[in-house]
This record gives sequence, C-alpha cells and structure tokens, in this order.
Amino acid sequence: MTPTPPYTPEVIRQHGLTPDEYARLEALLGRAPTWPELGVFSVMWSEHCAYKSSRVHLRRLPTTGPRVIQGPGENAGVVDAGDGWAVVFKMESHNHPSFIEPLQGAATGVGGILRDVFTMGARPIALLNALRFGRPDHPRTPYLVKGVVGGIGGYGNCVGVPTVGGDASFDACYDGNILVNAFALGVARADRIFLGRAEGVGNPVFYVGSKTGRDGIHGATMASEEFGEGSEAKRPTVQVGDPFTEKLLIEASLEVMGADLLAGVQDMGAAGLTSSSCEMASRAGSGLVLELDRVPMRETGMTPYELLLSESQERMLMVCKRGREDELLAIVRRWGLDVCEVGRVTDSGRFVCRWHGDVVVDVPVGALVDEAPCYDRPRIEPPSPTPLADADLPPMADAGADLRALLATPTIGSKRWIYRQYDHMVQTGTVIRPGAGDAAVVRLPETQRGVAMSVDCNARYCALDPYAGAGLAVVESALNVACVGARPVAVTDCLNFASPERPEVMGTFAAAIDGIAAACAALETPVVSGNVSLYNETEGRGIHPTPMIGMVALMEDAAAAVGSGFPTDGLAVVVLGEAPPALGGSVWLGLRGDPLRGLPPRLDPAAARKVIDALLAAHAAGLVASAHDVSEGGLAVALAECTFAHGVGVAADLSAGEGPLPARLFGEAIGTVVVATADRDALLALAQRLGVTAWFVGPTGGDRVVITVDERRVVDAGVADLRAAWEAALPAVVAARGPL
Amino acid sequence: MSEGAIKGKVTVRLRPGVLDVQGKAIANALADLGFGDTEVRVGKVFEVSLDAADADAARARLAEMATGLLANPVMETFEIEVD
Amino acid sequence: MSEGAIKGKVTVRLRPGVLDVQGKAIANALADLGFGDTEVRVGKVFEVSLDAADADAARARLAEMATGLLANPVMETFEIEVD
Amino acid sequence: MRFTVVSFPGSNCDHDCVRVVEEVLGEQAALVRHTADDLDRPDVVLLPGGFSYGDYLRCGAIAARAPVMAAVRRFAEGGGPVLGICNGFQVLTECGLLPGALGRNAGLDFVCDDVWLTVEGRATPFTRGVRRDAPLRVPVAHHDGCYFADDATLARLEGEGQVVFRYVDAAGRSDATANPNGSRANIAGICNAAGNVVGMMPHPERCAEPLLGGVDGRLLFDAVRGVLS
Ligand SMILES: Nc1ncnc2c1ncn2[C@@H]1O[C@H](COP(=O)(O)OP(=O)(O)O)[C@@H](O)[C@H]1O
Ligand SMILES: [Mg+2]
Repeated sequence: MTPTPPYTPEVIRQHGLTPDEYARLEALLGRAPTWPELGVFSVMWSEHCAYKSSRVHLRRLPTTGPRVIQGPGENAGVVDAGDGWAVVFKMESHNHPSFIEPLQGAATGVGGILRDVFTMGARPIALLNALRFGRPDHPRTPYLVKGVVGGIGGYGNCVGVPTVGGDASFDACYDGNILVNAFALGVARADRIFLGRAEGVGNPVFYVGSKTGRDGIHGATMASEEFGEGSEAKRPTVQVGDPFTEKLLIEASLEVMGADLLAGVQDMGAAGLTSSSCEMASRAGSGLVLELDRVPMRETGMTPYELLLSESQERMLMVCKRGREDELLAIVRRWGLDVCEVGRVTDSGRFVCRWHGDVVVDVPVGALVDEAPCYDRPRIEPPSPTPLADADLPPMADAGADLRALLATPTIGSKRWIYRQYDHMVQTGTVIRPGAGDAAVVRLPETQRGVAMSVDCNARYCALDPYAGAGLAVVESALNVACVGARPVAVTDCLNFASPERPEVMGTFAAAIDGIAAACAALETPVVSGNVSLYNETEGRGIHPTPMIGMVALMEDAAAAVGSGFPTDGLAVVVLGEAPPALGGSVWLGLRGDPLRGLPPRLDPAAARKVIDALLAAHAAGLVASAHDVSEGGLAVALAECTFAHGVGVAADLSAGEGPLPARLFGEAIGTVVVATADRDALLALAQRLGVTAWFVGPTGGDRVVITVDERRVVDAGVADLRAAWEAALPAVVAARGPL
Repeated sequence: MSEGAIKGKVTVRLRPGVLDVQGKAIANALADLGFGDTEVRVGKVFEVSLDAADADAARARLAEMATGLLANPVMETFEIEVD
Repeated sequence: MSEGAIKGKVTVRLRPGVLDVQGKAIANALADLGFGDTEVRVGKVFEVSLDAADADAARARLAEMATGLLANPVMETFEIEVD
Repeated sequence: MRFTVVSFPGSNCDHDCVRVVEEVLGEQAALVRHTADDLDRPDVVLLPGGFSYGDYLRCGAIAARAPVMAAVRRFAEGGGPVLGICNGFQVLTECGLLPGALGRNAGLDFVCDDVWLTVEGRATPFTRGVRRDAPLRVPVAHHDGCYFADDATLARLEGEGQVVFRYVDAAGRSDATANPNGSRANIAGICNAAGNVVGMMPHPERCAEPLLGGVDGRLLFDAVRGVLS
C-alpha cells in the first residue's frame, strides 16, 4: 500500500533527507508531500542531482574561454573545434554500482555518458575510462577488474563507439570502493547543438527508448550514501545495460535532431524520468505535465512512485515541435524503439504528474531545483606535507632491479590486457591507439583535424597535498596531449571524494578545486563539464581524493600525431623541462613501504605551460619523432617505456641531474618530457629560444636500456626482458582466482 | 574424474524484474519470423560431473558452486537437479 | 500474450564433439576454488510462453522455433519440455 | 562500380565500409537496410561488422533471418561477389551460405588487435592477385570468432581450396600462438564452393588508409574492383 503522511523519521531518512531538509520541503510545499512527491524530492535533493555539498566550491572553476560554446550546466560541455565543428564531451562516475555489480555497473556507466553526449546532438566518436581498483592482491580485485573491463568493453564494442584510451591503477584505498569513471566525446556542427530544455508551451513530450522497469530505484540516493553493512540488501536495484537498444537510440535521436523536430531533449540518467523532466523545465523556466500511466512499462503493477524513480537504461525524453509529431513517431518506430507521448510543456512553473487522470505530483519546479539544499560544509585545511630528509630515504641496492620491479607493478605495467578487450578501431578514425602514445587521437570526421584525449589523476599526490595533486592531474593530462602534438583546449572532470560530512574530506575537496582552477587558468583550459562523486568510503574508510581530469586537445592535422615509443635507432633523446624529481608519493617509495610520505611533485602550471608551448613548437617544426611525459616511476621508467613499442633501446647519461640516485632515476618530475628527435641541435636551439630547459641524455639504439650516472652504469637491462616484466603485470593480477 | 562421478545440473536464471535483453531480442525475432507473440527468458544451464558420495552430497556441493561461481546473486537465482 | 499461454522450455547444448571453452574455464575455476576435479558443459535454456491449443501443439511450435532460430545445428542440439 | 552495404539493426561497421568504398576507392556505395527486398543494383555486396541485434542469442543468427537476406542469397547464387566481414561472416555461416559456425573465442575475452594473415586457397574475387608471399596485417575485433566445422567439412574446405585466410605470425608461421581465437586450423576466412562468397573475421576496411596505420586491407577492395572492371 502506498504510504501516506505523516511519514516516520525512518522513512524520511531512507529517502536521504535530514529532518531539517524534510521540514524545509514541507514549508516549500505548504503541506506534506504525497508519496510520489517524497520520492521526487528525495532524488532531486540528493547529492547526485543537487550537488548540495559541492556547488559552492565548483563556482571557483574557470569555465569560459574563446572556444567554449557550452560550459557546465548542460548534459555535456561543448568546445569549438574549428571549421564549424564542435566537440562535445563529459566524464561521469559509476563507482557504487560497479562495486556492487562490476559488469553491469561499468556497462551502464558507459551507456549513461554516451547519452549525455548524443543528447546534445553529437555523434559519439570516442570513449575513455579511468579505473581505480584496490590493492592487486585483495581477494576481490580480480573479479572486479574482469567485471569492469568486461562491462566497459561489452557496452562500447556493441554500440560501435571506440574505447580509445584510459587510465587504470591500484591502491589499497580503493579496496572497498573502486572508481569507474567514463568519458565520452562526440562531434557535431557547432550551430546544431541541442539543449536539455523543455521549451515552447504546448509542445508535446515524448518518451523514447526502452520500457520502464523497476531497475535501480533509488540508484541516485544510493550513489550519495556510503557503503556499510546492509548494502547487500540493495542488490536487486541493479540496472542492466542494453547496448543494442542504445545503438538504435543513438541513430534514432540523431536522425530526429537532424530533421529539426525537437525543441529540447534530455536523456533519462540518474533519477530517470524525474530529473530529466525537472531539469528540462527548470532550464527553460517552464513547467511540465506528465501522464504517468502512458509510460511504456516492462513490468506489471508499477506505481507512479516507481515510474518516477526508475533508472531503467536507454531512455530519452524529447520535446517535439508542435505539428511535427508524426515525423518523430515515424523515425523512432523505424528504429524499432518504443515511443509514446507522455505529456506537455506548460507555463505553470510546476511539475505535475497524473495517474489515470488523478494528480499525484504537483510541485513547483523551483522547489526541486533552485531551492535544493546547498551547503558550505565545515572543513579543515589539509595539513602541509613534510619533506622527506635524504637520510630517511630507503636504501637502494640495485637500480636495475628496482626499474624492473617498478615496470612490473600493475599501476605502471602495460594496460594491454585491458584495451585488447575494447574495440578501439571501430568508426575507422583512431589515429593513435591505446598504448601507442601518451594520448589517444581520433580524427574528426569530414576534416583533416584530430582530437586528442587523456584522462589522469595521481591520487597519492592528492592524498599528500590535494591542491598540488589536483593541479598536477591537469598538468599531466595537458602534457599527455601535447606529447602527441595537440593543443590542450578544455577539461572535463570527475571529482571522486569520500564523505563531505567529514571536515577533513571537505577540506581536501576545496583545496583540490583550487588546484584545478589554478592549473586550468594557467593552461587556458576551462572546465566545461564534469561530475562529483562523494561518499566514496566504506565503513568510515575513505578513498584518497581522486579528482580525475579529462583533457581534450585539438590538432590541425591528425596525420601529424606522434607516438611515445622511440621509432628508430640513431635519434637523440632530449629531456624538456626542469621539474624537480620528487619521491614523495612515488611508486618507488611504495616498493619500500608506505608511499604516502614526503613532498609530492611541485605544481608549477606556468612552467608546464612553457614546456607545452615548446613541445608544440617542436612538433610544428617537425622535430619530434616521439614524446612521452615523465610520470609514475620517474625518468628511468619513462625511458624504458619509450623502448618497448618498437624494441629500440637507449643509452642515457643522467649525470646532469640532481639529488640522490633514487630521485634522479625514479623521482616523479611532473612537467618534464622525453623527446626523441632526428635534429638535436634544432630542438635544443628551439627550447633555448623559448626559455625551456632542454637536456640531451643520449642516443636511441641497440636492444638495451642503459643508464649511466657519473660514469657509473646503474642500469643495463635488455629491452625484451624489461618489456616482459611490464607486460606480465596485469595478467598476473587477473589470473588470481577469487570469489565473487 | 573417477568412474563413479555423479551428474548434476545447475540452472541459472535472471531474477524476476531484471531486464533480459536477450529474451527481448529473441521474442522480437520470433515475432518477425511469424511465431506470434511470445515471452522469452534466457537462462544458463551448467551440467557438472563431480565426485560425490551420494546425491545429497552432490547437491550440497553444486549449491556451493552455484553461490561461489556459477550464479551472480546480485542478478540471478539458481536451481539444482541431480540425476 | 493471452492469459491461456503455455510455458515451454528449449534447452540448447553444444554437440558432444564441439570444444566447450566456457565449460573448461569453469571447471578450471572450480578446481582453483577447491571443488576438485569436475567436468562442466554449458548450455542455454529458453523459457518461452506462447499461445498454443495444447501441450502437443506447443511442443511442435517450440521445435520449429528451435530449428528455425534458437539452435545452430552445426554446433548445437536441443531438447524441448512443456509444463 | 557499385558496392551495396547491408545494414542490420546493430551493425556498426556499415558506415566504415561505405567510407572505404567512397573515399578510399572512389566508387559508389549504397546502404541497404535489413528490411529491403532489393539490393539496389549492386556489383559487390558487403555484409559489415558490428553487433546485429546485439549479438544476443548467437552472433549473426537473427540477422541471417532478416528479410534482406533473401536478396543476398539470390545475388550470391547468381555468382555475385559477397564479402562478409566479422559479424557479416557470422551472418553468412548462420544463413548457410558458408559452412561451419563461429563460437566464443577460446580465451573467452573480446580481442581487438592486429593479426597477420596468409592468403591461401583458390583465387576469390577478393583475393585475386593479392600477394601470397608475405602475410597481410589486418585488425580483428570480435568476441566470437572461433571457427568451427566438423572434420569432414574441414577436410573438404582444405581439399577444395576454400580456406582463404589463415592466422599466422609476422613471419608467416601458422601455429597456436598466432591464433587469436582458437579457430580450427587457424582459419580466419573461407569461401563457398563457387568461390564468390567470402567470409572473414578480420576487418580489411580498418586498414585501408595510411592514417590508420596500415593499408593491407585495401588490397581486397582493389582486387574485387580489378576483377569486375
Ligand atoms: N582503462 C583503460 N582503458 C583503455 N585504455 C587504457 C586504460 N588504462 C590505460 N589505457 C591505455 O594504456 C596506455 C598506457 O597507459 P598508462 O600506463 O596510464 O600510460 P601513461 O603513463 O603514458 O599515462 C595508454 O594508451 C592508455 O590510454
Ligand atoms: Mg597514466
């Protein structure tokens, strides 16, 4: 039976509302909500939809720029790509569902982010994903890795959008709370962008796509709650992805948009029908009336409450221009999808739902959206990291053995096991495939241009210093795209944090925002879309702050993109940039115990900017045969990685470096790049002219990685041997058999 | 496997209410092929030969296998039969 | 589907000579999990509700569906049950 | 010359095929839907890759029964050149235009990677004149590419020169390490008894321009163009 007011405190709590929030809700309505209304407020006022803890801080991000066509606030960000083309992109988390059911959780994460992109009228042309798993030997890790990768591949492969890159690493802080962040990018004509607005009083509203079942009811509130005992009981709410229907939905939606039949459109994502309709009405300042009994249903006996809250996948809400209904119906039906007129746009400013004629929901849209709670939660400044004295550095006996060990960590090791399961070539536009370069490059259809993409975040740096760590994620992803030859233009983010109700977590969140803001400002890469995922903790143990950054970059000529591997013998290897190598938070320190000590790499976005400019100038001058940025594992690991693609060795002399040997070899100097060039003098001259330090370290060639410091050969290892260790890392993790 | 192996069967089905994407596609295909309106749910069957003292022991063992590996309790239920 | 629908079941199995890679992988996994030596064959089961005059008619129709779509005779065999 | 590309719901390499025909070969392409009863004046028919009907049930099974397949069958039986790529190969085996079947990869995972192929057997419209002395490098991307046929069928295929492509390593050796999916006899592609219908798991349309890192796939399209003109 449908519960009626007065609601018990327990019922209110189950809807994720505090007593204060509930009191506010009643005050706004001037009465107690009906049961479906309570459900509607519960999702619209959830952290997931209302960004209630993060909104005050997100305002500090730079969001505008000459290329920005659409910043945050719509389903995805839009950036001018030149010649009348635009790229549309966003990143989103699906962490909690993926921990509960890794395959479907990850799959539906991909489905959701794709809808955010094609709902804007853009054809999706690339997917990336950023994954964080627990420690490699945690009993559940193999199952989670296999499930998540299988889910991402299963969905992306079937819809025919290439998964061209990503990032994956392992840390005990994710043992009870993995991260699955999915990124999608699409392309559209810049003057044909569709917005999520319920425009035009009297326009009919159509429901398009899969039928509604009881999937994921309360998914949005689940994503806003920490795990604990009892999350097992939430299991039946798992949503199942249907990539085949999504593929049809992409084609049908783009065709409907191409025929200019729509006044507004939005996918039904988290909180389904409720959030899509309320957000569309709110953006347009209009109102909506929905006839819920007309919604196509998959199960019998569904209630208005369930229909409003269901998170069944592969559904869209389309506001049709009046008089064009038949054309819309014809197109959608030709694609074999369910479609039904379910309501109309009104000018009432109210969200009204009827059930067989009876009004079951009637609330002001403003109360759901503008009046949603917004908190400036208490926060504690993150403590400053303390430097690690040279004397406290663990001893290093054999640099060659350490290099091999670093390459064999699953965080640094080859990700081929992952991307081999992703169709990264469908659509015949992938110019730099996963593993081939520091960023993925896809050509923009109908042009010579390329778009480069990279996702990055080093959470250990963020744990030590959230301001620097978050800024470094921006810097690193910008360096990645510059390595392939593209100019960074804009950012999407996915801010994964623990509970905002803990002041120390909120302190890291605020600091991370400032770090991103500073780096994005210096690099002139505004944030055009993003997502916040909070409550990433299990029984009070939070993840490291993990502000994932997705960087998008453009290049005039996709054919000019270069990879990260040394292509031939006889090139000069030059290190550009002079970021000081840091061992704090490094993977090398992790080999010897706790890595969360010392100072993380220094954040210097202005210096990084100069390196990027120099690198792009070198690309333009044809001086770059390959480029790879220094990151986890430091310069020695970067050099070794450059030898793997083509089996071309290197002899590097690092005597000119500074500091103790482990720092010179394995210190993580974010802001330096290893470039191979056929014209050493020209590259050094160009760097000098642009005021960037450039340092010739040696020639490519042979089949060994040889590193000399002060006339001592500290590393001398076969390329094939190192590569074997690097390639075995991930297969070793997933070979372990664990329970579900 | 020894000669005295027992044969059992674990049938795994999607929980009611969980979207069956295959079933949906197959029902559509059957309709297109002129089989009329049907409802289809797709499950998996694992036929397992195992060493066990008797049928009851085999049944218990199959139940453990089903919970630990063959079925995903988040989305599926299972049923066991032993010859 | 009308109320008087009949429920039937089509079980599809790989032919004996066809290598069952999934079954083999599951047997390996079971061994790793301490279930000892087993032999596993994986099949599919289609539970179909259809309109039919009686059980025999339903059985005939299911056989047509199996030959026409549900099983691939090159690799698979099928079996039909009607409640 | 006119290439008809048949598109099923869930096909996702249909536009890639059209692109190669129009932009790389400079020929005409027609995209024909699964409901069509006519193939729109084709000289060549391409069944593209993808996940027709989601690959639910078995890959290619539902597409093989789509209305358009009657026209494909007529075209094939009349001797017209038909190439099924990946999902298209699965459709051709499911509808009986090619023998055997394609099952789950032996490694159980989806595999997207470059592989090497030798061109063998009789000269089909898609392999006439294509080099046989060095392997071609062509990508695969599939979950169900493990070719199966019973012993008698396999013997017939080998005996009649119907094995058209075989997985090999870069040096041309055909052994288990070069086999991405466990196919019997490392078979990557076959043809029918008449030789005009060819199915292959690898994707030649994905390596027909230098920008994409390879051009060996173009050889197949050039071959059929040469045969017909
Ligand atoms: N989850 C993933 N999905 C797809 N590709 C991935 C994933 N993780 C890593 N990759 C790819 O593997 C390659 C190596 O990644 P990574 O080790 O992070 O390199 P780098 O140190 O240069 O950032 C890149 O091409 C990257 O896109
Ligand atoms: Mg990385």
